[in-house]
Amino acid sequence: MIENLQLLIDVSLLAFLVLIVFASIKMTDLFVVTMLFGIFSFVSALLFLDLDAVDVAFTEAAVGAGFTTVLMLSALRLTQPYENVKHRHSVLALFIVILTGAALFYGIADFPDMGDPNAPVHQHVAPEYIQLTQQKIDIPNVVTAVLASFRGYDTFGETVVIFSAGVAVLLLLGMGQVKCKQEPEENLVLWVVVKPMIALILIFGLYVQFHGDFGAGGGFQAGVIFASGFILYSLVFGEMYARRVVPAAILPRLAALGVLIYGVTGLMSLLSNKPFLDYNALSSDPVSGQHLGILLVEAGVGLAVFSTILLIYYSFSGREVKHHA
Amino acid sequence: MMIIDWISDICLLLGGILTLTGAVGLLRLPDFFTRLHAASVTETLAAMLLIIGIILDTGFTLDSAKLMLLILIMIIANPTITHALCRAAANGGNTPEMETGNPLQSSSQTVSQSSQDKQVQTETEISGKEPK
Amino acid sequence: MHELLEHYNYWIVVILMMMGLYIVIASSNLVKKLIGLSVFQVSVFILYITFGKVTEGSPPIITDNTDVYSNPLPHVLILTAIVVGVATTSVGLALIVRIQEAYGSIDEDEIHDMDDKDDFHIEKQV
Amino acid sequence: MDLMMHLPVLIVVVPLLAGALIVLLNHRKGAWLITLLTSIFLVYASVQLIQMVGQVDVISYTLGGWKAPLGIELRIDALSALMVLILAASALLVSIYALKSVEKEIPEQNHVLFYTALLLVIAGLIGISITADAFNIFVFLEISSLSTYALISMGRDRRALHASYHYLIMGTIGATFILIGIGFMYVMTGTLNIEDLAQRLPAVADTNAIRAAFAFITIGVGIKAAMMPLHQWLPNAYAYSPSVVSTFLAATATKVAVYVLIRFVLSLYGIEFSLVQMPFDNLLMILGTIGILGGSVYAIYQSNVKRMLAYSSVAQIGYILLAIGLASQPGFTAALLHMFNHALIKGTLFMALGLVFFRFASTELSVMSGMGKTMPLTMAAFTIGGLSLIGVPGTAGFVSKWYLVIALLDASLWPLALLVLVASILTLIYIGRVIEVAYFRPVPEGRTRQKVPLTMMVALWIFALSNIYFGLDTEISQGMASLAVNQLIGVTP
Repeated sequence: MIENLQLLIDVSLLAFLVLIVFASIKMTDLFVVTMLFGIFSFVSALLFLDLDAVDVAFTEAAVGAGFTTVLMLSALRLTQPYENVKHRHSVLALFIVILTGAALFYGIADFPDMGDPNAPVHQHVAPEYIQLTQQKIDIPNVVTAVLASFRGYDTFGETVVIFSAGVAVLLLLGMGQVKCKQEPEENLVLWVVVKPMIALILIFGLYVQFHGDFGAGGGFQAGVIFASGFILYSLVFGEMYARRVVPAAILPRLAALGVLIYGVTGLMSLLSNKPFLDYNALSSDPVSGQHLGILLVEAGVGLAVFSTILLIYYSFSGREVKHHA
Repeated sequence: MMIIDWISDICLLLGGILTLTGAVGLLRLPDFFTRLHAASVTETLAAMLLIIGIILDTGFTLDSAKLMLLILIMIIANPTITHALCRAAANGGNTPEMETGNPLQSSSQTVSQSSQDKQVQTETEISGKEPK
Repeated sequence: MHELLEHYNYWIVVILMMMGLYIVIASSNLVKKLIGLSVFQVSVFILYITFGKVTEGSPPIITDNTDVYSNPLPHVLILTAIVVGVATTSVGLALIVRIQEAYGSIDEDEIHDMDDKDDFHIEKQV
Repeated sequence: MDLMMHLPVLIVVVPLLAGALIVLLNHRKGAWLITLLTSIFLVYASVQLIQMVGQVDVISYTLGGWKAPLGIELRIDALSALMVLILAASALLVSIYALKSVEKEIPEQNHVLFYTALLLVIAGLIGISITADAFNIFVFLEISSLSTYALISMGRDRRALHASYHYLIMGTIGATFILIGIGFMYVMTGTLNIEDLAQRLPAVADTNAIRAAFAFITIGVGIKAAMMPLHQWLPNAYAYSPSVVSTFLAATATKVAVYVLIRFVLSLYGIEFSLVQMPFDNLLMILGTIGILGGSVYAIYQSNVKRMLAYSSVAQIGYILLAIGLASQPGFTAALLHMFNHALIKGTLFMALGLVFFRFASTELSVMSGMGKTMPLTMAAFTIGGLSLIGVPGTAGFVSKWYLVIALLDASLWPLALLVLVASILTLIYIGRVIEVAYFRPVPEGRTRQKVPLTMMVALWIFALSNIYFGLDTEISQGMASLAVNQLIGVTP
């Protein structure tokens, strides 16, 4: 019964996704396309939830539907919201797309059935992850365990990726400056409601940060949520005030600090001649060493992500609309 | 126990019906403000009824406590969002249709402003119908 | 019914990928290209997450209620990939803003024409 | 603490953390100094690693203390060590060169971030070269790519922005294709570790999914390596990026992509599957031939010397692919040798052009009129690089072309051997154009001998002289290449 229900949700959400993308191919108003993309991300987050990927769903909802959409709207403010309607060399495009599609259809033909517990994916490495997480790491959320310990090196790379995105955006757009006149209009309802809301968002961010061992969440999601609290503040009360709370100039340093926290935590194990990121070296008891290690690297990820996301937002929103000479 | 189950079912059913009416309203109503009105039904009352139905169904656990928090946030946030949207639309030069007596009779053709036309077009295309 | 649905996810994912790729190649608007790219990436994410699903499994958070968990590894991979996706999108948008400022357009065909003019201009100087 | 044991991970982590440290300190001169020190460390470490590989064959390093398919493993064999050496040496020379070049070309407020991005590119490329985890390749590919996009866009010309955007779109499609390919392999085997995959693939090798995975990875890597029909991003990206960036990228970036291709083809799929079962050898040879001819012909028609050399890079990738397509031991040796030598050649040429740009803010051919007299040392180095690119005996370029021709004749493909010679003549034509303008055209009026910073000249000449050194003494490069090949195809020497 439950399985059928899950399948039903799965089928309808995927159908939704196709409709949304189809609509965005047709649309020429970029605002609409952006909003459609936000919806697309949100629906795919629901789909991830339906497919048991709670952490992924959380991230996709926060990043895809939340931050990316805000970013695209900020970018549209600085560019043009309409697309010139013309379809150029669509024959070539169709050819490439059909070729790719054919290769994909060819490839998926002998995939194991979806959800088949005997598929190699579920037989080879995954059972060991679940078993070892219980034995050696002793936290309930296996995804966090794999993310921060088993494949901690990937996650270190991930933190560097977001850091390098911050560096890239900063190189391209600079930190931006805010003139006093850019204050938003007075809106009492928003002011009253948003203030306690921001407090709630920040508390929720902290909860997600430190509850990642037990449930969905972790440094990355927490960083995005925390940053979105400040983004909300700057949207409602004006960026000038937000920059007074968190000055733009310290954000790159905070992001770098986040990366360094992660890296140095990894290097700690070298002191006792264990490999990079071996958290067993952090404490005399291996399990508590793992706990400490995961806590530290998650803190690094959270800090790096929070500061980079906010930094990128500042870079876009603080840039003046320049008209081409 | 029976009664609670009944109440839960009624809540879920009512929530479902309201969601549906909200969706119909979103598609059929003539201008931005009336549509927003329809949407706000879905995002406040319907969503709340659905969540209450679920809470009653699962009984009092940690999950249902979280759901109650969710209701609280929805009560505060959703009307505010609707308000902010309305204001933004009004400030952007989008005025409500006052002249036509019965708003249901004014079709999308009579709505003159281009931004509204676009809105209509968007939603009809999503729903798979041809725009007029 | 079930037999038919066992590859349903994969089919739809392939269709989504094709549509995303089509937007990237056929659209000449830089922002829309980037959106198409994101759609393409998100469809790959769905592909991976579908790999990880186990029938009657539950999310990979250890509880006493069940022994069957979905595969956590694809989830971890896709968490990383989502971060990569948002990083790419933000760098792409920053580039688009700069292109708008430098060329006054975000239409690729127009920008190409201007590039050609730049080339020509320099050749004339020669 | 035995640092030697941890060198495999330190060569990735140190540049990454140095990049973060630069941002934290936010000091302009300090940024350069940290970059320089990091590259010195990298060169030292890569030399150590090569010696270690000579002793123990393969260095394996399990991260986090989790054994291979569970955790991520770093594996350094001779091929990886060779790549790390190329990357580290280029990084060192480029960072010496960068001091003055960056001062000139990059706005002051961006210096710190510029060096950060440079370090991240270096770290990303090294990370790709030593990891033994398929997904980890994707992660480090993206680290290097994101920073590359930013670095390219720092060029002064507005076309740099467009080139960077174009690269971003194509590069991301390429990376996503690689991700699809990895996913397809993962679903059939359940593992991501390359060794483990190699063991588990034969059982499922005869499936659509694996064949499709192979195709997707080849195309994805092909985009990154600028394989001929997928090369459109490269010419403008190289032509309009700052000199430091184009030098480093031309010397390394596409080679790392080719490395990934070799790694997947030889270590993962094995020769049997990829070159015999699939018609991959013929495909590579055809693509290589198209690349050699197309790239060379395009190069002849360019008026911007930097773009000319960029097209020449496309042609050189063609040589490497052609050599891999031979699927023979001499072929692979020739490919690896050319990867090494081409890094030297393109490093020299782009650095020389960087000096031209330093003085005249342009690399148009017309600007170079009479430059043999006004910038004699620079042009001399350029000439050495050019001769090496053509393949004149006594230069590094000759060695790899020689091996390639021998390998082609070995496989009795004499028409292709002839083609390589024809392509050398094409190279002679476009390099000859530059030399002709520089040495036989009159010096523009009022232009006197130009001064250039010593650091830049030193870096340039180290590159140029190494062209001659490795042209005369082939023991090191050839020895490394054949050791790598023997390890890859499982032949003991």
